[in-house]
Amino acid sequence: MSRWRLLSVVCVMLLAVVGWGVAFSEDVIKVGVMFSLTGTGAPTGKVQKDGALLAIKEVNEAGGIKIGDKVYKVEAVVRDDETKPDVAVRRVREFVEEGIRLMVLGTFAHVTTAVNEQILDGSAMVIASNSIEEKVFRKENKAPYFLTSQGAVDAIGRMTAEYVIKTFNPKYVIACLPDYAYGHGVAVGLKQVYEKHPDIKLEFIWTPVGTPDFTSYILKIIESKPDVVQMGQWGTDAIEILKQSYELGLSKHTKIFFNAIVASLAAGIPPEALDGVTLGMWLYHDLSILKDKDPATYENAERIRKAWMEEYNDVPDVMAAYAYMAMKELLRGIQLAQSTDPAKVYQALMENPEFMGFKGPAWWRPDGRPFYKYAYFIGIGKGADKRADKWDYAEIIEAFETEALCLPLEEMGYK
Amino acid sequence: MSLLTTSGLTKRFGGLVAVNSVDLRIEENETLGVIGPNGSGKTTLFNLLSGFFPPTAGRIFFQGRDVTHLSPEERVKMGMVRTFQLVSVFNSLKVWENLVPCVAWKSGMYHSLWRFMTTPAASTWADSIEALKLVGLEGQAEAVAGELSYGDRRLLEIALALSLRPKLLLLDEPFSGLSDVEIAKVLALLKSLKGKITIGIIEHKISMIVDFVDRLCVMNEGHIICEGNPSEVLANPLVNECYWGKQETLERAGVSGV
Amino acid sequence: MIYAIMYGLTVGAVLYLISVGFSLTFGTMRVINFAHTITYTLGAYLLIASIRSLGVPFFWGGAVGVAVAALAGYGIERFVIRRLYGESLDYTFIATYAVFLIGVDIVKWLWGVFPKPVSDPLGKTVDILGFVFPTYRLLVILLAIVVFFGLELFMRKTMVGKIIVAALDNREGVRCLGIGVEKYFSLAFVLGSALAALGGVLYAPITAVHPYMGSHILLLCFAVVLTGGLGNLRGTFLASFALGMLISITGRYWPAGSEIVAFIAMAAVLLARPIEA
Amino acid sequence: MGNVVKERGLVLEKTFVAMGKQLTQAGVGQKVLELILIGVVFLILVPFLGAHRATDFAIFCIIVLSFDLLYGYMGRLSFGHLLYVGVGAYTVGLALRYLTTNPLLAIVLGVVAACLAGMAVGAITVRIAGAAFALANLAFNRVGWFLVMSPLKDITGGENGLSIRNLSFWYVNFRNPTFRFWFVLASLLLVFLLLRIFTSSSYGVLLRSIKEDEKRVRFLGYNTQLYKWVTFVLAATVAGFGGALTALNYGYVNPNTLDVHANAGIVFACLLGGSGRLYGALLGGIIYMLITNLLPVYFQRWEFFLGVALLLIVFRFRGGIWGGLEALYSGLAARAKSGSSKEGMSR
Repeated sequence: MSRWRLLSVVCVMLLAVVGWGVAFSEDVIKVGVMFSLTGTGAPTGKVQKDGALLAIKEVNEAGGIKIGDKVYKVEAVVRDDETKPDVAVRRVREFVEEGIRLMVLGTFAHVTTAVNEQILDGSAMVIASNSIEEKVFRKENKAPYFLTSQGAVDAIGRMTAEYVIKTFNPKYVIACLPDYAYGHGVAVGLKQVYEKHPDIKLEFIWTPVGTPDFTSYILKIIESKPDVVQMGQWGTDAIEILKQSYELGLSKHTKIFFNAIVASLAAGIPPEALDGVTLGMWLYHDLSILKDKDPATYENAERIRKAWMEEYNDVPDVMAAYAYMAMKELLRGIQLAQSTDPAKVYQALMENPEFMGFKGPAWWRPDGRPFYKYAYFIGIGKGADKRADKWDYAEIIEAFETEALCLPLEEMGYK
Repeated sequence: MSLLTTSGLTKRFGGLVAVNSVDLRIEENETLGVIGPNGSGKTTLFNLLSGFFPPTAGRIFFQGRDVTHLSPEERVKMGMVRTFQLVSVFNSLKVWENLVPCVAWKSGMYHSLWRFMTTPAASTWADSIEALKLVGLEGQAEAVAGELSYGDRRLLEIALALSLRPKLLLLDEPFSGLSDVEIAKVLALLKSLKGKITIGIIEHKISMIVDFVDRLCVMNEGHIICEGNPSEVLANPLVNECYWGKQETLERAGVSGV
Repeated sequence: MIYAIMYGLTVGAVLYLISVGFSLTFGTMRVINFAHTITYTLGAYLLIASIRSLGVPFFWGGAVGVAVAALAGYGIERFVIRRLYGESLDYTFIATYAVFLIGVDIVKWLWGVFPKPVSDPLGKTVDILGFVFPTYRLLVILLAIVVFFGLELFMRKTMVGKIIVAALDNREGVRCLGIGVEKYFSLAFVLGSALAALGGVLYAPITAVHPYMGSHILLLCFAVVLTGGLGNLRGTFLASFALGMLISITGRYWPAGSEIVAFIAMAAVLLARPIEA
Repeated sequence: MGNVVKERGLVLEKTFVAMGKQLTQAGVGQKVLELILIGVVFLILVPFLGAHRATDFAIFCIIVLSFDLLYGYMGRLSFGHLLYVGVGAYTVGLALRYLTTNPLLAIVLGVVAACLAGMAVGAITVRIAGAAFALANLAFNRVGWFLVMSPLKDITGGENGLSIRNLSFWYVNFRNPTFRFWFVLASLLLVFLLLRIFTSSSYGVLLRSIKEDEKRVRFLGYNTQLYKWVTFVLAATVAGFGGALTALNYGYVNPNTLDVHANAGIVFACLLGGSGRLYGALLGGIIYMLITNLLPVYFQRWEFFLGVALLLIVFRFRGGIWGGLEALYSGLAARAKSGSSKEGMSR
């Protein structure tokens, strides 16, 4: 019967195909890098990857990592999580199986959350470079060697709410948030702050992810006439809702506060739609606002920005900057621990928690999050006429220092 | 009692009346020929009888039971089996595999889904070969049906129909597209069946079936205009007129010795 | 509420422009054309490219986009669809999906993964009975209606149109006529592609332009075409506006369900009227 | 007279030979051998890919096999097949969270749930033909996805998915990669055996008949709606089993398991290997996983590659890889045969 010979032929072919994928080893330290290089997260994932690679390049150019008497170069093993949690989990398993137990990853919150679950057994150390729901960092949920260079999405809610209340002194606020993990995390943070101000009316409008048209939601906002609307869409949804808000003249009725914007998204929004919108951001590439106030931070940020310009002829996107910081910290951990063992590297970072990040002095908390001196930056969107170059989409008006960045450790279940 | 009767059977397609109030009757074990020019409604009539589509009006009785609204498969189960004008067999299957669904049913497997799903198809091999022997295709059992000649596929289709143990076999232009040699083969097969089962046969060319059928029905424009034994029918001037046109003659039809 | 209806109409208009080509292709050639969404995406990107590099105004850019996308549509028809003519549905399905994948990657390669900004070319609003509407949206709705009547006229008055209509009705019958129907079908295909590109061009200022923009609208397109009846041009017109309205109004009262109602409506229609084709 | 007897004898002999061939083809011994061989193929994969990848591959193969029954054998292309994978996966996830600590029981529940979902949806969609069938299923899949994402978010975890922490019970320990591998491999072999029996039965022939011409099958006395429904439910059930294994394999369920876009991957795998052939489905599953797992590592433009490969399949290699190999083999066999007969003549 032909089936038999066929099967054996197939076996041989499979072996040939598979054999091609077998890896080899050298005098290098391999670290895993995984972002969403395809799928909906692709715009962010690409710059994140660039960020992580730049950090590795800097360390290698400075001589690599010295463990004992031996000097190791760092090599990134880059993978694509396709913006899918299951693919991410699969890739992490592959990393671990290939002996790569230190990684920097994370474009989308749910993807990173899934990875945290996967490494609960301590099989790997992960520094995520995106923000995740705060509950992941609670003691009972957090994987032993899991960190993030950015923070919790809940913090976005707390910080922006604090700023909005302080600055605009509103009586009626609508939070227009996307109906998925990211939006719900932000909502948790918002509620935590607004609960302390019972005189302010807070309402939520949830928008589905990837809806073709936001007009019905925007109209609802216009009709409700709030003092401030806090928007928190992400990805292309952010572009659409800002475009359509401009088109419908929302800003004539209501102050628009956009919770979190990054350069890769801002690039997709026509300048007129950003003009005059108050923008919250984790970070901005140009920190000249700190030039006099905090020269050390400014110079550090400038250094990174210049290195970035040289390497990629572009400004560092927020997400990219966090990936850069995550990788820098991971490599610092290896150097300190003199080992690539996840437990030791994690331990080393926790014992020497202070570092200088893109956005100022910071220290690692036991819940795996850094506390940055400057939690948040506030900018005003610039119209086409005010822009100096294509990256210049906002004017920074404040570097926001607040304790709201992280909940107290006791509340997170530590100590 | 007749095996099959229809009363006032009518089918309209939009404005067109394809079959118009037809009262047809087929007796047990007779061979009935339905003839008529193209577009006279023969195939539509067969489609109605076999349940291809529901009639606009009228009723169909089979063995005294009203089958007007039964589905094709239920009619097949009662013993009404048909073939198609364009040979319709499963070209991608092997010849013997074509017969598997038919003979699997015969062997009673049909009544137990589980048995049907788990018994190897090969177990029906002997029955399939048996059915193929009837039409003389047993030597090509392992060939792929699509590679047979058109005539052999026609034979295969008849084998399919016969393996369903029909009480009434409706043949829709079984000779169309066949070569003379193939026609002879099919005709011989049909002759061997004559008298054993009831056969309804549509044919465009009267000459093919005239010496073989017991009775002829002539259709024109959806009506049955004449019926009776072949010689009566062919002698009927009305038939001549509608069928051949006025200038045509019976000799033209190649009917000799009538 | 008036506004919700109004914006439902915009969504409907865009859905119509994209779906009609889809419906046309299916009705004539029995091809479920996944590649349709890539011409849609291409239309939007070419618009941007021509505004940026040629410096032409929006509407000329749009014309360039539609023209080039139509050309691409012809290419797809000539090299993929025509070779699969009369084949099983699945293969054309899969082949056009392949074209879609390749197209997305080419778009990413040419223009990058970052979303592109497109500004509203008019930027004015109109005041009707105290309700303020952006002019651009009115224009989109108007264009969809013009396209609808244009198509109706085209189908009724021209030879090509008549053949296409006949083909929609009974494909085999038309083929029996012995005319080179393939030629006319390919025209229908190009026409469909051009309309999809027009949809992309018109929607660009309202939505975000990114390489995967087509794959999202595609699902809604399926819903529209199936609700309206495959190959039924008027049904497609009605279905797009009905579903657009449904999406817009549901979005107002039950935001999470706004998109899914389209699919529920489609399932309901299919239940009531199964398609045997 | 003697001639006739001789002829009859010849026919009979031929009949018996062919019959024997048919019977051994479907015989128990051969099936066991086939299963062993498939097991060996996966075992060979382990050292190259790692047990976890081999496990992923095997699960994917189960899903592709279930799809092949529907598409390859019965010729009904569905774009909503992942719904059942998702139902199986979520049922396991929810059962282990709220109902039981026994993963085996959870698998049973998952399979039953997928079966029920298949019964309900199938009852509606099998009435629909052609492209509309594919799209109607897609609509149902989309509705399922929506249910998980939005109205049932509180129990399914929405976008974040659902982590399963009860993975070990008695000897059954899904935390252990080796156990996972063996369990999944055994499941694959079970599914394969089952489908092998189904497809080589009269029912299997009926399915292929329906694929070619459903109307004709009705005129053979078969209620095709019933058989289409049965097949649909069967495919859904097996897919649900695959989904249940996915959930246990990752210890995690997320809405991606029923993402309609991922359906294309299954269709592709099915075609790549060769649709309508169980071995084709297995081969397609493995090769698709190899492509999607390894290609992105070396090659950024994997979407492009996938597109080109699909076009090639559609235009050049309809039978997929397995079909191609079969053709190659029969070609070689024919050549060898004609060669040997020539030799015989020259001698």
